[in-house]
Amino acid sequence: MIPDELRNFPEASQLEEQDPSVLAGGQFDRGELTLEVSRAKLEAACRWFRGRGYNLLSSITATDLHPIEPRFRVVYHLYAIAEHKPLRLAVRVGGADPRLESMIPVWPAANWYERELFDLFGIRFDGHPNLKRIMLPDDWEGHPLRKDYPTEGIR
Amino acid sequence: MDKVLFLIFAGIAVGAAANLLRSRHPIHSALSLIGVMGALAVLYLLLGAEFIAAVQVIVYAGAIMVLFVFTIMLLNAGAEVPTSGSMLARYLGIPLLALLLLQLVRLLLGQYPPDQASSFGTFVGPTEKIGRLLFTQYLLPFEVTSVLILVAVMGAVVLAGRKP
Amino acid sequence: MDLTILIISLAKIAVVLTVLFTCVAYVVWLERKVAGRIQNRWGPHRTGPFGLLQPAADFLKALFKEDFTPAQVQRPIYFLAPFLAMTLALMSIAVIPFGENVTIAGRTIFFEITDLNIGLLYIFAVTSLGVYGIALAGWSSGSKYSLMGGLRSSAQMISYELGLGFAVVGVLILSGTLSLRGIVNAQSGFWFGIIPKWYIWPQFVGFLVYLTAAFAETNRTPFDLPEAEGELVGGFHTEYSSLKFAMFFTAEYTNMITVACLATLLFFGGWMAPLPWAWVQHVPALVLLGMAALMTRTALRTYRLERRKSYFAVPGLAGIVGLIGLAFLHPVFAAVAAPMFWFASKVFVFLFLYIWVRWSVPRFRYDQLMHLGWKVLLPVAAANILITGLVVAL
Amino acid sequence: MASVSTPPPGAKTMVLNMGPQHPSTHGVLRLVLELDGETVVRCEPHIGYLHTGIEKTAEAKGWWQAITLTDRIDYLCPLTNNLCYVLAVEKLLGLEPPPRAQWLRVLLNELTRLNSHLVWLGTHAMDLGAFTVLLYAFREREDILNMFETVSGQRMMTSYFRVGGLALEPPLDFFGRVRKFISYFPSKIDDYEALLTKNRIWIGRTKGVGYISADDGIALGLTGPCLRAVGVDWDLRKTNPYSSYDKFDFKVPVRTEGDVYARYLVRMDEMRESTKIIAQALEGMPEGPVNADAPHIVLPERERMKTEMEALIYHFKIVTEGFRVPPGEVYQAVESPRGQSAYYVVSDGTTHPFRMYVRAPSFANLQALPKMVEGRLIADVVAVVGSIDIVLGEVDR
Repeated sequence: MIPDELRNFPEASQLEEQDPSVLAGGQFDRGELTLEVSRAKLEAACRWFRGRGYNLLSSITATDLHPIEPRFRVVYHLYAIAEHKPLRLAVRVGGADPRLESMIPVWPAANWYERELFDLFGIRFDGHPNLKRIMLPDDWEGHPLRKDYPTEGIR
Repeated sequence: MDKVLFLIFAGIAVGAAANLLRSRHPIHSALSLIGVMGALAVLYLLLGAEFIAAVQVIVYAGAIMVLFVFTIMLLNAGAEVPTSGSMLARYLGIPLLALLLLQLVRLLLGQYPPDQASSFGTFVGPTEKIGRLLFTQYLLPFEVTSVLILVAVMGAVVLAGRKP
Repeated sequence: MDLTILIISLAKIAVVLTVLFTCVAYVVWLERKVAGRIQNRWGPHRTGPFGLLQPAADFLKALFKEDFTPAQVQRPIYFLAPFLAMTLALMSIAVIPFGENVTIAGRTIFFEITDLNIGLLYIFAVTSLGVYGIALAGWSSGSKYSLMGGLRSSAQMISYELGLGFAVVGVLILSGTLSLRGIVNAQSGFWFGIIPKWYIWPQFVGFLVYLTAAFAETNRTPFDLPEAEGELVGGFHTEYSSLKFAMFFTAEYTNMITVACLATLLFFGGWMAPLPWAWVQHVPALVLLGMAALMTRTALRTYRLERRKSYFAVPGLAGIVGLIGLAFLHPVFAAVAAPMFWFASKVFVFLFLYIWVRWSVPRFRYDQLMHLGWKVLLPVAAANILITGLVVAL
Repeated sequence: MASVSTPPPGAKTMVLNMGPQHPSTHGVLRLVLELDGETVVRCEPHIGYLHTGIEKTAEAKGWWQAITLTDRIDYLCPLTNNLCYVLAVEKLLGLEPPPRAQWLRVLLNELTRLNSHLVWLGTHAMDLGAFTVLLYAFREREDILNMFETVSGQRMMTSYFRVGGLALEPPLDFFGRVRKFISYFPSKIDDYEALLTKNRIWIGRTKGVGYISADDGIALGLTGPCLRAVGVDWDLRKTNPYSSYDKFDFKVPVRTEGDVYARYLVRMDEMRESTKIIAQALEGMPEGPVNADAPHIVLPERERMKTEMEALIYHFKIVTEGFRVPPGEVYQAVESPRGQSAYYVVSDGTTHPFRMYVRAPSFANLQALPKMVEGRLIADVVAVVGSIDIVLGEVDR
């Protein structure tokens, strides 16, 4: 279900028409369109947007909303190069076993971003060919960008 | 003076040749071989054959052995592991070698009696003479050799160019 | 053999080596100075007047640096390689004549260590061995970068050795001798009373091939692939330090001097004066006195501007140069030294060209280098031989 | 980092560790190359040697303190990163800086672009053996750094932009210096081009090397000059203008060859275009304040702070606890010299960023490296790394 204000955006309304269970919400705030995608339908949604011309994956990142569950909010920043249009897809992942499908088949650029998320947030990506730490040493313990990661004292 | 130099470089040649056989590492063996060739070149020089001496160094030491060393480096060959070898070689090797050397000495002495020492400086040395001989008397062998080399080169190119 | 000849030979070797080492040191200085000017900076200028003591400082630095031997090296060869490189580089200077033989008071002075009748072949023999120093250094260092540097250099030197050899055959056909002195003597005289009969004119193509191959043979930019610092860190000398590194360095610059000498001898008439007129004999004196005057001017200006303590070093230098210049006015001294002056000037021009090119162009890629060597230089050189042979035969 | 990849036993390849200490990896990049002779069979970049946790640090800083962190991300174009972050925060606040500040930001950003491209040009040329270009390029870069010093007091870590405007009005002789600089700079570009553009060796080393197709480039997230060199006309300054870039007249150089030479030409042309933008910015520089009229966000001038009670109170409040930013999230992208540089900033309504994510163009561009070098020679790796123009500080953050 999406808020009414988003019905004006063809991306949102068309996807909603096709499969009402894909979009879980969204907003248009400060000139940026955000669409919340339901966790189960992430890959389908990404493929759909890729087909709509959103060919450049600008970045994948996440926010840790720690005490709140589902804890992680993973965002995909897309651009449609032909139309110069940005778009943000967001998906919520629970903290117990944070897992998502890898988007490498849709956008090969997702490779390192997913490794980075795995490294710094501990979110696993199923189907990633090389899910290793990218920034930190391989024997590092913990995921520093989580809000419950200690920022002072001896780790 | 010449005799001293001859003895020095003959000694180097023999020593390097012995080292060539003794070394376990292919690079060391190759280097010893280069040493042998260098010493031989000096011996040619002492005989007054400057051209052959220079060609010896350029062709053998400078080109062929470089390729040897190149290949050894490329294959990154390690030291050889000594094998126990056959009993035959162990017990018969040195006697047979001695026999061979004796035979050689006998032959050489028969050919050139010791009172008839080969003199320095009468070798067919000068470049001009060699060039003249190559292009007059030995023209056919010379050309045949070049064709042979050409064939060999083409064969090498065909073999190397073949995709697996 | 006569003992005096032996002593004279040894003395000559000592003198020539001293001069050669000094030249190598100052070619390094020149390289840094010219590179500095090309890149709008000063180059060395702190040590002595015009930074002239920089080579000594460099040498001392190399001497006192820690001589580090990595653990993975193949020991005897690792130590042998720099000696090999330097010795072979120094050996080729033995047959290079620097000036005309002069007879003074019934004694002929030979301006070379030995006049070998196959001088040119000797040089090619020695330079063809030069590759061992580099190849073995690369292999024995036990580092992949060094190994690749060594391999590249072997391949490169074999390839360009051919081009180099082919390039000079034209000269050999024209001169009919392998002796370097003979080749120079064959170039005496002038066409139309003005154009010197140097082999650069009939053998221009050969000269271009020689020049290119010589760049490659001495591993200078744009052919400095064995040590391409952008790719292979330091190439074959990555793992060398201190004096062992300095030896490779010396070898490189000695080779540069050798090929420059050779180019002068083969294509530019060696020690022959470039113009036929009589006043040309005063040019050395003029040049040296002019240099002295320039130095004096610099010294005066420096003193006026900065009141530097070293202000007497530059005038001293100017005095020495001026005195040599004045000496040229004496006919006997001029007869001995003028050929050497011309020879040195021509070699200097080549060295300058080397440096100029190095700081102006990028580096070739390995396959492009091989392409150039085998598919361009070699056929061109072969065609040059063919044409020269035809022309001479007709 | 990951363990050294070893080829399967019996393979005829050699594994070469290029970096993290290597003259041509532009910092601490490590490339694990699998070589067959001199041909690269496989290339695997390993990064993270310069990871400093800037994103985590930012969460503990106030909104205005985080500006100094952004300099350190890409140390070759600090002002671009300053701008991107500041724009993001301004977007969250709904604040618009006055025109003079916007024009000065454009001017300084283009100077930064020149600065960054000059370093790229010098190091790229040096990697390919043309050493002199480096010193030529650094000569001009020195002038640019001096100009940065006149405005911000710092040569590299400028931190000159503030939320709502600039730190200070630039000193009076600044514009004169810029004017002088752009009067001679085009002839210097000609000098660099004279050394390289038509040089046969340079063309041989770069033309056809490191090719990538437009589709692959977009799929791998390539942006900036690398993307424009494959024929995609996409420059955020034109397509999604920010900070009044839409008021400037400039061309976006695009080439279609997709090789190292095309990237080289695109960047050279960009330098010329940047010079034009700077000239326009100087020409039409609006008068007025350099800070927005938002006393609870922008620090008051020293004079007012010392004479007015209200200004002093605001000053005290901003310095001690900072300012609050309404909750929300923004993704602000700018065109950095290397590509799309973007900041994703999330606010929870407090005085600290809740999350700051940096989309570093080098990070994405570096992903395309294996595609560009596999099957080519080791010497080409150097050329391609140079042409991507990575800054490891930005890759690792």
